[in-house]
Amino acid sequence: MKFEHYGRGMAKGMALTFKHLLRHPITTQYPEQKLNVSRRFRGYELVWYEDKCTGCATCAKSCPQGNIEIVTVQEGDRYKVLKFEVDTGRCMACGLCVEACPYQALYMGRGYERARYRRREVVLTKEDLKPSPERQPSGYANPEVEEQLPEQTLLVYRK
Amino acid sequence: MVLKAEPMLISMGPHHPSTHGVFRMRLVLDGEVITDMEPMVGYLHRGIEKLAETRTYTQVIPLTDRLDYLGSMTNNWAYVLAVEKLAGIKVPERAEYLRVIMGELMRISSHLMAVGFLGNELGCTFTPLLYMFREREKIMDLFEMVCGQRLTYNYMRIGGLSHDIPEEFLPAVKKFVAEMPHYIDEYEQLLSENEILLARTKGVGILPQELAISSSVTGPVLRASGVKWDLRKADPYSIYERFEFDIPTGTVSDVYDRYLVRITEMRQSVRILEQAIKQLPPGEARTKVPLLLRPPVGEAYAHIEAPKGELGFYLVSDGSIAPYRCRIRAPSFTNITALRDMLIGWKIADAVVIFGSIDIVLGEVDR
Amino acid sequence: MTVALSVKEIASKIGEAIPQTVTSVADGSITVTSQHLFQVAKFLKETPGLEFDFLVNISGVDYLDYIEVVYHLVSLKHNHSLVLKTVCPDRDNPVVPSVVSLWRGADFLEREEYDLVGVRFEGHPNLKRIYLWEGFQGHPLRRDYL
Amino acid sequence: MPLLPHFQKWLVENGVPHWAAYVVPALTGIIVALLFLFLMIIVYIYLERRGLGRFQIRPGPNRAGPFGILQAFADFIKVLTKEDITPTNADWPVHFLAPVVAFFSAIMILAVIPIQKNAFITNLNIGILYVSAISSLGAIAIFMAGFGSCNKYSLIAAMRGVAQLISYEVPVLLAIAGVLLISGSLAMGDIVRSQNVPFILLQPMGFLIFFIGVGAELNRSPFDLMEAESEIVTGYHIEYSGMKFALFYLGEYGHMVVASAVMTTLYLSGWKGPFLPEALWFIIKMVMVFLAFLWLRATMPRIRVDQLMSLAWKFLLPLALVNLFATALEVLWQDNIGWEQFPWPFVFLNLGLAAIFILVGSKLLFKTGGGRVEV
Repeated sequence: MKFEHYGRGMAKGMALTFKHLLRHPITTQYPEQKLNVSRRFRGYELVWYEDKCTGCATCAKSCPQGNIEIVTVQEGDRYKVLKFEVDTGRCMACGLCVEACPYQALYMGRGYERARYRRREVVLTKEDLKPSPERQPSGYANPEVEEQLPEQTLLVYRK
Repeated sequence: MVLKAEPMLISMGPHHPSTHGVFRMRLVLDGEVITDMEPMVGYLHRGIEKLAETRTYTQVIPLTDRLDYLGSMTNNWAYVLAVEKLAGIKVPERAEYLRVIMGELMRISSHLMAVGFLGNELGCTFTPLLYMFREREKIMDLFEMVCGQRLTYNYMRIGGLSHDIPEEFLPAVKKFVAEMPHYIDEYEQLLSENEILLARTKGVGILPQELAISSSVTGPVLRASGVKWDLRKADPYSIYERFEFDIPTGTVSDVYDRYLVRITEMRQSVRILEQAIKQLPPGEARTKVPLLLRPPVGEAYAHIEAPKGELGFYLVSDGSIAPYRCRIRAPSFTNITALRDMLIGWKIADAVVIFGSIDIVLGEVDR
Repeated sequence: MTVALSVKEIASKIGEAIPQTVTSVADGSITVTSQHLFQVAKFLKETPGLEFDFLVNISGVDYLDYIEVVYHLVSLKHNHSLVLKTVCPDRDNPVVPSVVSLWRGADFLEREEYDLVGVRFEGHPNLKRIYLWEGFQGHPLRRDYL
Repeated sequence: MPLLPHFQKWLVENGVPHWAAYVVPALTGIIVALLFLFLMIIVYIYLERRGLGRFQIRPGPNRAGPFGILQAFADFIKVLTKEDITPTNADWPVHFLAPVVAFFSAIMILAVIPIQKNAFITNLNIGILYVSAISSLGAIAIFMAGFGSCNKYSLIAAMRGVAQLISYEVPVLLAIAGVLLISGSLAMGDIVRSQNVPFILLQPMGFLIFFIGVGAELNRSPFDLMEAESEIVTGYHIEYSGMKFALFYLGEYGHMVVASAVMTTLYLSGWKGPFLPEALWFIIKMVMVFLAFLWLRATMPRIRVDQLMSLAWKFLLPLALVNLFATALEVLWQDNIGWEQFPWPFVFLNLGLAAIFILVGSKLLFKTGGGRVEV
């Protein structure tokens, strides 16, 4: 190997790094600034609407991990869901359950700050799964919801 | 006095910073020179092939995300191609185009990581890697837009895609495609002519053509060895015969050639993306496939040109809802067969560079 | 486009060179006896016009009665492909000759099949478990392994 | 006028015993030097981390204190509270002493650095000789650390480190000899005083060799072989944690401070400069030298060990010899002309000579090491 270009290549590289020195950092300072997530965001949580659920357990069948636990009891012509539990510690957020749900009772959530200190806290029971102001459904596999959500921040358009 | 001189045995890995995960090399050193080497894998073995036997055909798709986690889209694609071949499912035109767009974006993203980490292993203090992360982030934004996740996409479905793209996707891809060549120029400005990089990579880790073919090496490593073999041209799957692009090949088959092949492939991927966006037809993105698909008894092998090489799925069906056998031909795994021949005689500093130039992902090696 | 060669023609060619080895010619694949596998592989690799210089994949499939080993071969020179199979009827001790001396890429692939399916590849230079640790009981990719 | 006699006289006149008149100034000097060193180390660490961040289009550490100024202190507290681990098979005295040696060699050099006119702890008349002698102690520290910690990676690092430091000492000293020929003195203060134009202009090739050589001795980025993260996992301090690691870290930056101070003294005319106070000029120049190193670090990949050796012996050493010879001729010649008054012809002559020598040298001499070794 020879010293091919008398250091021209190194000089070009240094010019490029210097150019980047003058560029603005692209980092987002996370807890203070938050980017809008995708409208189809698959967060590590599920949002479940009890009134729409018929207890058919299609979601439980479609889960690759066998993660969704449903116990139902017959009440007249429909089923009452006694237990609906998802262990999000084992959930891989693939969204297959949401896609499979024929009554659109199950949605992926938009939250992503679901770190917990204890393992049992990541098991979502019937009460935890219900929507609340913090737990909003995402538009994954549900175009009606998708239209109402804010647009995603894209880095491509960032200067 | 007799001086006792014996070769030094170093177990490089599984938690060495530049083994791309949990790869382990058992190096025998004479001073700094490597005299023998044995690759050891299996620290990330999760038995995905066994897991696939207990899941329905659709439920295997999220598992394939976990193979080569820098190329999840292409893993999805290879798997659904195999199932479609097995069950004889026709995919709509629009889905084919979208698959090509996703696959090429994925290739750019994976090659960005390969080149960036190669820079890191050469000892750049993260600079090229972080520049490349910037572009990869843009691609991940796009993927997040279409499928809601940034790493494990689970986007392809048997018979198409899980969703059609949202309307803001195409303008964003167009913007990305328009500015990407400029960024590739920047990487080349930073790396391609840098004298230290040339000294470190040129002539290092030569893999002769015959050895490359015999060792079942595929992907950029094979092409850098001068074999013009790209499944997109050699065995066009999906709709690749409709696009114009070139296959870059190397001449010296060294680390630098592998680097250049990857850079050039990124440019060619941008070319394919431009054409695919232009030709994208309207229509459905998914055919109706039963939820519990039962393909006829038989077997199918489908392969695609994943960013790391030929990714193939050999599926055997017994007519039930789960694959009877799902064999994954992982490019990263077969590519490390040639590692020993490339390493011997070089120094430890070269070991990480040559290893990085193969660009393996341990999720795929160990499966 | 990679041409999948007509298996009948190749089967007859193999039959001429090495008689009594092809046991069945199913759709798209040739099954040969495991004793002659190495000769067949050598024949396929070295015959002009065939020249399968590239071993794509080795898969072991457990059919409960027997174990099948599938070789996907490609010729980079002529761009054609072939699926070669061999059957080990003895499920307790399946033995197949190793093809490492023909295709070096078979090294890891055979070790993997040995590890997970339990096919012993005779003549492999370094046949030991690759993913699982030495001393692991059983072969996980057998259908009866639970 | 040196401050020391005045200070001693003032102490004795105020009723301090005679022996204390020696001890008190010495302690004062040590404390002042240490404070200066720590201050500069903190400035350097801050600049390094933030500057590197900006080179890489990220902000760098910016959470601790305004603009992340307190990051170094936060790291210091973290490192103090960490467990101090000594490997079982380590040679513990060696393992224990290595960081101490690494750090103290940096402090000791500071004794002869003139931060402004007459501002040094001691005005050794062999100043530069002392600097080069003490700075080689860093090699011993690295060898002790690498050898004592019973780790194969650190052993490799120790071997690399010793080879590297010994090799680069030769061209660096030859480059310094050029400066000494022109200035005619070994004392640091006199070297600065004799710089009517900065010696970087009169000795451009010498400066280049010195810069590369010092970069290698400090194991800064293109030459950071002995702490190569990607190859030998931070090398010699792989087995260090807690305060010992912090001492290595401080020592590394301490050497950086000292090296940039020496470079400022030798080539950048030390404290000299218009308008601003002298000490400020000195610090500005030091920081500029450091930023040059930082810029290199942000851009360059690492060189391989055999390439590093051949760069020293096959390229820098011949160039340094040629440079020394040319300088000697010029010094003989200047008796007739006297460049003290008219240095500029020599500046252009030397710049031209440097360009020619480097071009010719890179054509004829430069080979970056061997390739594959048959085994």
